[in-house]
Amino acid sequence: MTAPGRCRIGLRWILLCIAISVTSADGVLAEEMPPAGSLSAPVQSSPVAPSPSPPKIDTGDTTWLLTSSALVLAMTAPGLALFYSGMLRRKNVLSTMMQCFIILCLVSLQWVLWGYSLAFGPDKWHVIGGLDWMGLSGVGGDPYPDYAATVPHQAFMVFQLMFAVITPALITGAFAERIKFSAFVVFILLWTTVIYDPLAHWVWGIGGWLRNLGALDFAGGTVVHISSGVAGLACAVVLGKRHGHGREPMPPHNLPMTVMGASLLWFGWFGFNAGSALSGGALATSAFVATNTAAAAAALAWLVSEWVYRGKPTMLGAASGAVAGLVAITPAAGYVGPLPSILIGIGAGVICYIAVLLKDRMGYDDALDAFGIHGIGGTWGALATGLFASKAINPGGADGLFFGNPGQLGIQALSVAISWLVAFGGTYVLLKLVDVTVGLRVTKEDEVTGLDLSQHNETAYS
Amino acid sequence: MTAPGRCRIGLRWILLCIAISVTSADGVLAEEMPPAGSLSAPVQSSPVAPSPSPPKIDTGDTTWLLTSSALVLAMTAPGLALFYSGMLRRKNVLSTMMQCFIILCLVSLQWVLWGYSLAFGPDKWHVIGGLDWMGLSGVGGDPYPDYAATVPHQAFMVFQLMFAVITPALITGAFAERIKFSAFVVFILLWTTVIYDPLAHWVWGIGGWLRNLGALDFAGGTVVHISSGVAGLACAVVLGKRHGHGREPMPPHNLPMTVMGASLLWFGWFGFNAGSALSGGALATSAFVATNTAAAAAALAWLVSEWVYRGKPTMLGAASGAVAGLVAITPAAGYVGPLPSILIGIGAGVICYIAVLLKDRMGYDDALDAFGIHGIGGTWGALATGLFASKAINPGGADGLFFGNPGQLGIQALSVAISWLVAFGGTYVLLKLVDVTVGLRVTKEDEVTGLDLSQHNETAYS
Amino acid sequence: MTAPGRCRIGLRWILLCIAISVTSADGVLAEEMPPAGSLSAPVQSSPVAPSPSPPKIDTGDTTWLLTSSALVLAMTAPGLALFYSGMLRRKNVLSTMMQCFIILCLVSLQWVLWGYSLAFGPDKWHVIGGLDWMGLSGVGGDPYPDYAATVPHQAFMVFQLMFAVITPALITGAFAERIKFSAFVVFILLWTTVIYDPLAHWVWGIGGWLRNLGALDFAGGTVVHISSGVAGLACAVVLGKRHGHGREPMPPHNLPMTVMGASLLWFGWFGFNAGSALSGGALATSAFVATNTAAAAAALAWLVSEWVYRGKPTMLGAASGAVAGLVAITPAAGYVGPLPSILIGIGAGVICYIAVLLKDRMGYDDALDAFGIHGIGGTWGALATGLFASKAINPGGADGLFFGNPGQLGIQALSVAISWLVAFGGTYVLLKLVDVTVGLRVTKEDEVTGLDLSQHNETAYS
Amino acid sequence: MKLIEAVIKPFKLEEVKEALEEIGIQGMTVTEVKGFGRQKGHFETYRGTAYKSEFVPKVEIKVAVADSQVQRVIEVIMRHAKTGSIGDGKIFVRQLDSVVRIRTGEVGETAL
Amino acid sequence: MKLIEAVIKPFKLEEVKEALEEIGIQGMTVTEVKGFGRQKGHFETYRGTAYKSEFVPKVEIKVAVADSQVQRVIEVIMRHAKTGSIGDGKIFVRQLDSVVRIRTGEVGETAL
Amino acid sequence: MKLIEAVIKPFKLEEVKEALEEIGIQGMTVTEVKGFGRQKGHFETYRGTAYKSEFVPKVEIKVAVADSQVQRVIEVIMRHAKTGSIGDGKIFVRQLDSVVRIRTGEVGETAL
Ligand SMILES: Nc1ncnc2c1ncn2[C@@H]1O[C@H](COP(=O)(O)OP(=O)(O)O)[C@@H](O)[C@H]1O
Ligand SMILES: Nc1ncnc2c1ncn2[C@@H]1O[C@H](COP(=O)(O)OP(=O)(O)O)[C@@H](O)[C@H]1O
Ligand SMILES: Nc1ncnc2c1ncn2[C@@H]1O[C@H](COP(=O)(O)OP(=O)(O)O)[C@@H](O)[C@H]1O
Repeated sequence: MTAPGRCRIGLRWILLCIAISVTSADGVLAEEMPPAGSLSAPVQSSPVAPSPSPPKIDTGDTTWLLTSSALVLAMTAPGLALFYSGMLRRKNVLSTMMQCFIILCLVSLQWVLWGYSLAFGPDKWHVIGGLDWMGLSGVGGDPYPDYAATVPHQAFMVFQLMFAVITPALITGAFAERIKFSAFVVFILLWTTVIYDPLAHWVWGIGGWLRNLGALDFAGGTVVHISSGVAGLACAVVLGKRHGHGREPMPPHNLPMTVMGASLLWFGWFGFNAGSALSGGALATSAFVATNTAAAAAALAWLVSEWVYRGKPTMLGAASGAVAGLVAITPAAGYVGPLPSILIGIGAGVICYIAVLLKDRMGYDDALDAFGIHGIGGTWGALATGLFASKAINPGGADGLFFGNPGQLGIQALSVAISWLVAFGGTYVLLKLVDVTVGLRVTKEDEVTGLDLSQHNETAYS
Repeated sequence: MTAPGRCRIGLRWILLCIAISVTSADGVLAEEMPPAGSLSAPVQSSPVAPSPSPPKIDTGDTTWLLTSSALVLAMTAPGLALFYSGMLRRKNVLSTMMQCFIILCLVSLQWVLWGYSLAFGPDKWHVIGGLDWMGLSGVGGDPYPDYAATVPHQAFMVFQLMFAVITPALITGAFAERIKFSAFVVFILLWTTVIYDPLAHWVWGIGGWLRNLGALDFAGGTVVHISSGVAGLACAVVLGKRHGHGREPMPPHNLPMTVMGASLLWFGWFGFNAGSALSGGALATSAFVATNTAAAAAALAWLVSEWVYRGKPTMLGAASGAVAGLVAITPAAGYVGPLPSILIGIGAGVICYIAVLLKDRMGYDDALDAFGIHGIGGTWGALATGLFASKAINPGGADGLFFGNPGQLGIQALSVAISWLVAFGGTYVLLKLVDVTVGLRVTKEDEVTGLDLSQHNETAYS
Repeated sequence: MTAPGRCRIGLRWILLCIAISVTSADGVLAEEMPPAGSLSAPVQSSPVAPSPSPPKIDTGDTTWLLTSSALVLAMTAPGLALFYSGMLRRKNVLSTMMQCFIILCLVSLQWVLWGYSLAFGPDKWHVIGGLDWMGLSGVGGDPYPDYAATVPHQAFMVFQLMFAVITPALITGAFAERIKFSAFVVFILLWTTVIYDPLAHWVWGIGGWLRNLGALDFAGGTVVHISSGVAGLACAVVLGKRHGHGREPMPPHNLPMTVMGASLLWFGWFGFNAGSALSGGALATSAFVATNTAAAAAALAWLVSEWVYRGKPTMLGAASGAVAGLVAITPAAGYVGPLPSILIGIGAGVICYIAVLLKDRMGYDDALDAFGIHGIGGTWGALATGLFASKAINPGGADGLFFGNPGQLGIQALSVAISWLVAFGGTYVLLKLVDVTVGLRVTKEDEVTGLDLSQHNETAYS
Repeated sequence: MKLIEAVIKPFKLEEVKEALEEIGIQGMTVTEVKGFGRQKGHFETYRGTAYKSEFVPKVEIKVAVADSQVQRVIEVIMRHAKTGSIGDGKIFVRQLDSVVRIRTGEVGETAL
Repeated sequence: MKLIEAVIKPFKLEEVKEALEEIGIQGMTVTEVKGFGRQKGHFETYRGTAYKSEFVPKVEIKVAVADSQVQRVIEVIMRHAKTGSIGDGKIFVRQLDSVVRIRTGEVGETAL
Repeated sequence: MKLIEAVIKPFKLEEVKEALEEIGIQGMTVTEVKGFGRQKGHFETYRGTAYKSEFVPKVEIKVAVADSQVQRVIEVIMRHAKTGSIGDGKIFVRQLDSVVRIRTGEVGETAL
């Protein structure tokens, strides 16, 4: 381990890194690129007109974007980590927390090194960003007005980073309690690069073909929720059921953890949705209100559904419903008013409850309902955006079916279909690849022991 | 369940909702109402002079208000949910979490649909807001300068929404471990509409009679804490004691949860108090400092009290003291400097500790001391505002007794008395009403089993 | 206890306090001090030029600083409280939570009463601040441009308060599970006044001699992390090992709590580092990105190290690595770009993992690795700042070794050495003092029983 | 000597303990257990999946007593653990060959 | 009567319980225990310190049965608790002097 | 065969287990219990309400041994569980009719 050969290689590598970093720091300085011919509207259609004068940083907007970025980080860890791991059995608690945490780490680096460039870099053939912004070269403190005119380019980058983090983290709910940790690491790195980055480019990147088509996705219904939820379905199918699924009881080991997680998700989602306005003004406020309203309505809708159908309202139901509502309002948040938000929320609560009920009949084991909530909820939300969007709320958006523009629903449906296709197909292929090379699933013995001990030599509680 | 008749009704209802929402979205657009004759000072007396030019949104102020709204949300869930449920027995953990969570959902809708209009809508006879703003019609992206000149009207609305949420959630501490879930739902909807909304109007609404009288309540000592705490007392009296109270030991099942909750309350309270400045400047900063200082002083005061009286300082004592201090500084936060904050904090710690000690003698079972901490602490805070308020801190406020204006103490005492009266009387009547119709309390068997299982078919831990 | 004599003393004391507070409130009013001859650059070298016109409050910057202050509060409680207490045995959970919580309370008052004045007040002989700002007299709503030109002076004060709080809280990891609560209180009050306040003045106070020397410490590598970590080492040495250390197993009782804590630390650290820009613009953004990047890299580096060395990657390892990375990037955050952040992170993960491994060989019992992570990580970070700092990132800073300025590394090394010396020596003396007077350690019986019961009459769970 | 093991409802523990103390019992050992019997469990529902939990939380009290006291102890437990509804529990009585007090080495009834 | 105590692997509990129910056993008491035996424990590592945990989670089932049923119960437990790998557990059989049903006061086999 | 049950202080578990291992005991079953005895409990205070908790955490070790080993096992437990202060615990010895190893079906002393 301390053979001189290895040492020398290590040293050389360190020097290389230093060299790169020094150069790149210069690069960062030199990012004065004039955003000259800004051809397309700012992302997520914020109504700010591109000003002819040099862009000036607004401290309020920047503060809002940084705050929102922190909030979205809190959604993944601790939010999602708690929400998910509370529903698991005691022997697998850490494994899923670990997955959320490691995704945060992996994607944070991937995004800085090449992910952001692939997703938002200068467009190539309308399908992918170029590699020009690798290592954040050219992505510095000045605004890049085509994306966000009043905040540092890096603020926009880091906000998007948090989205790139949470998306694969959502998938972990589907393969919980049975995936090998090494396989997980490889899968995530592939998935985020091969599936998330291109999809983000299509929908949000300047020049992306779905964006050009006019698909509305305010904060990530297709890019984040459909992609992760449908990928989750593929995972559940390819990995197969957990041992004892359907025979042994597998009740949540700690629901207060799950409630805490759901609450932090709600809290953080204000950053997710209202932050997507990219400025601290009326649009952010409107998205904030829509988000809160839809979450509340969906929680109640799920609650009432199970009260009627099962006889008792449950805490896990209310929490699940709230998350379903937050998912569904995500693509619509900046385009709809408070009352349509209520309808979107009610739809989400009822539809996702049914989806979760049907799961058992369908026979796949989506352990924590990544598909049932994010896949289905995201799909409903994306379509509902085509129903309820209104230029009265956001002049930068479009009208939906109920505001006289049925075409929008078609566009939304198309982008939903594309997302499903790409997410399912792509994930399926990647999983097979990882299965053949690394092996996806732990041994039966390791699974019965629990992943905490078998993968990490730890136990959650002692 | 799938009879055609029901289906058709369902469909009709959905269409109706869509119609309403479409119309209302138009309404939202049309909210250009000129705030012409703004007769009174902006709410909570922020020192901003009403400008003659059309109001402009300030991104910093808006960001602060949205951030504060998110913080106040985090106070209810997960903050209060953790704080309270950690003190319960294992069999009732979810029931109280559920109550906090469902209040968040119920009031979020109630506020948007009619609550905000009742509380802050155009004044009727100085006692209630009109229904003009139902469904947020006319409450849009432009500022409503009479309340807050530099932020979208909806931002002010959603910030106030979070207050309307946490107030009834505070009451749940009083009836924990024995209320029927269905009764709870009905009671909360009534309470928030019949008691909270009018009270908020009196104290904060333009034209409200207590506001006109000059009562100072920066962030809700009367409206939030006295009203909920005294309502809690009424609940404890009407519902009676828990089974085995005083005989069986009922120690907190998970104090780390309670500490976490208290910490999140402290964290969120910065939004509650400093956010009430409605702008991100000197007043917010001053309220922030006062809040932190009073919380610290009160925690230490409670700690020292029990150290002296009982021989040992306890964690639950410190956490309870901090919350008591936060409660007490709430009405005063924007009117007092750091040193008076220390005195207010010390008073809160000592007085609330005594109140909690006396509870056992008085013979009611306020399970989690909603009254002892919020009722008593809020009362002390409202009176202390009449002692320590100073125009030197906030020119938009008034001087208190120690700054040469004894009259203010009288006004404060009056508003305290009114709040007590309304909260106790109103709650008492509502509870009796619910008891007669739905029945307030679970059966003895359900109570012994625990509410988690008997009301929700769930257990917190497995 | 109710002897008339005592009562009268009590009354007199209260009146005195009131008198002081009234006077001081006037003082607060009168803080129009013109910042005339502002001799030195703004703290932490933000690139804002001192404007000749009277300072104006920027709502965006103020909002960012208040938000950051709240985030840093959340680092101590609940963040650190959870991170630490999850690693303890069940019988000592509350004792460490209590220590974090009480430090928050004690230092909040100490800082307002005299600490801020000692640390940031008008310089005396380059080693300490004067007492002019005691009780925040003269520290009000107007900016104090020498520190921060665009926010109220109190906002800067309260942001710094949160730093003063978390620093001693970090030490508690070293003496966990064996210190007497009374001794703890005395020790903390002494430490923060005698060690923290002067050190903060040297590095950040205007006129402080290390600041004058040009030492770079963006957000507290020396002041916060080295000082607390090295003080922790002194505590571990002076207090001795826990009973049964090395013989009995002492596995963490609740790792999900620790993960939650680590996540909240990460979340709050954005306030810590990016908040240290004191404005919501490009510098804050750059620090935000550096912070996130280093944390991610360090978590992965620790993970890989233990995967290679021990065969399994662990959740506690990843969480510990993330914290190590956050520690190391703290002094550098505002001076380095994203790629150097990766290197700093990798270094932190590897070095701190080795430090923690070596601990067992060295034979001291730093229970929760306050020294191994904060002492060592802070030292690496302070030196790495001397390697990677670049004026390209922050013109107000300096270049490091790799950017052609080897002298900076020397200055950094000097400030590290000074911090070690002061922290170790000072803490050692204080501990001996407390040991002689109050007695540092609980009895063996109390330790075996656990501090929760023996010091606080409570148990964490029931 | 006999070893008496009683499975009772948890909320009766305190009462039983005090009653035993009153008749001079100076020691006992208590374990949290799950009981399965005529008293049926309950359903729990999590996201639509219903689990039948057939185990009910119970508490087991173990008391070693001199032969002379067996009858009295059984009576006391019966009186104080009884609620009259299903699931009140059982008392098992067994022979105990010997008892040793670890601290002193005393053996037999004096060790109780 | 006999008291049969079986220490088994936790994930076999449900199966064993159902099998016992089928042969007419109407009650049992279950305790979570930690076992030490041939089945070795595992290592855990926390920040570089490795702990050997030699205890393995097990479940103890306690069933009081009439003498006539002892053999059948043992067989059923053996069949259903068996995985064939080390650590499957043990069955201990002991004499039971008497049983009382607290609710009714019934004594002996009718109290089971 | 005998079944030896010892109630001891929790922090002595590791030591006793190792000592038993050394004299050739290859298996045991451990339960967390709460003890009530001469060793009095403690007070806890929550918001001013004081609870007396009279139960002390203990650990129960259950070892089945051949008759020939009984004395040695008792001695070893006594030596290693003893602290000399009140609450060190008790050792109960009982007759064991038979033991079965689930995995193999072995019966009697070879099953231990
Ligand atoms: N045969 C048995 N062996 C061991 N424990 C039993 C047996 N039968 C019942 N129990 C225990 O006694 C408890 C109460 O029994 P149950 O049949 O529910 O009610 P009852 O005591 O009124 O007959 C059960 O939960 C179980 O713990
Ligand atoms: N002598 C013994 N006394 C009490 N319990 C025992 C004894 N030996 C084994 N056990 C229990 O039986 C369990 C299984 O024993 P083990 O030796 O691991 O495997 P096997 O049952 O295959 O021999 C142990 O975990 C322990 O709980
Ligand atoms: N009669 C008894 N039956 C069952 N367990 C007992 C009995 N007496 C004591 N114990 C157990 O032994 C433990 C220690 O007993 P205690 O009286 O406190 O101290 P000592 O063992 O020194 O006499 C108790 O906590 C209890 O668990």
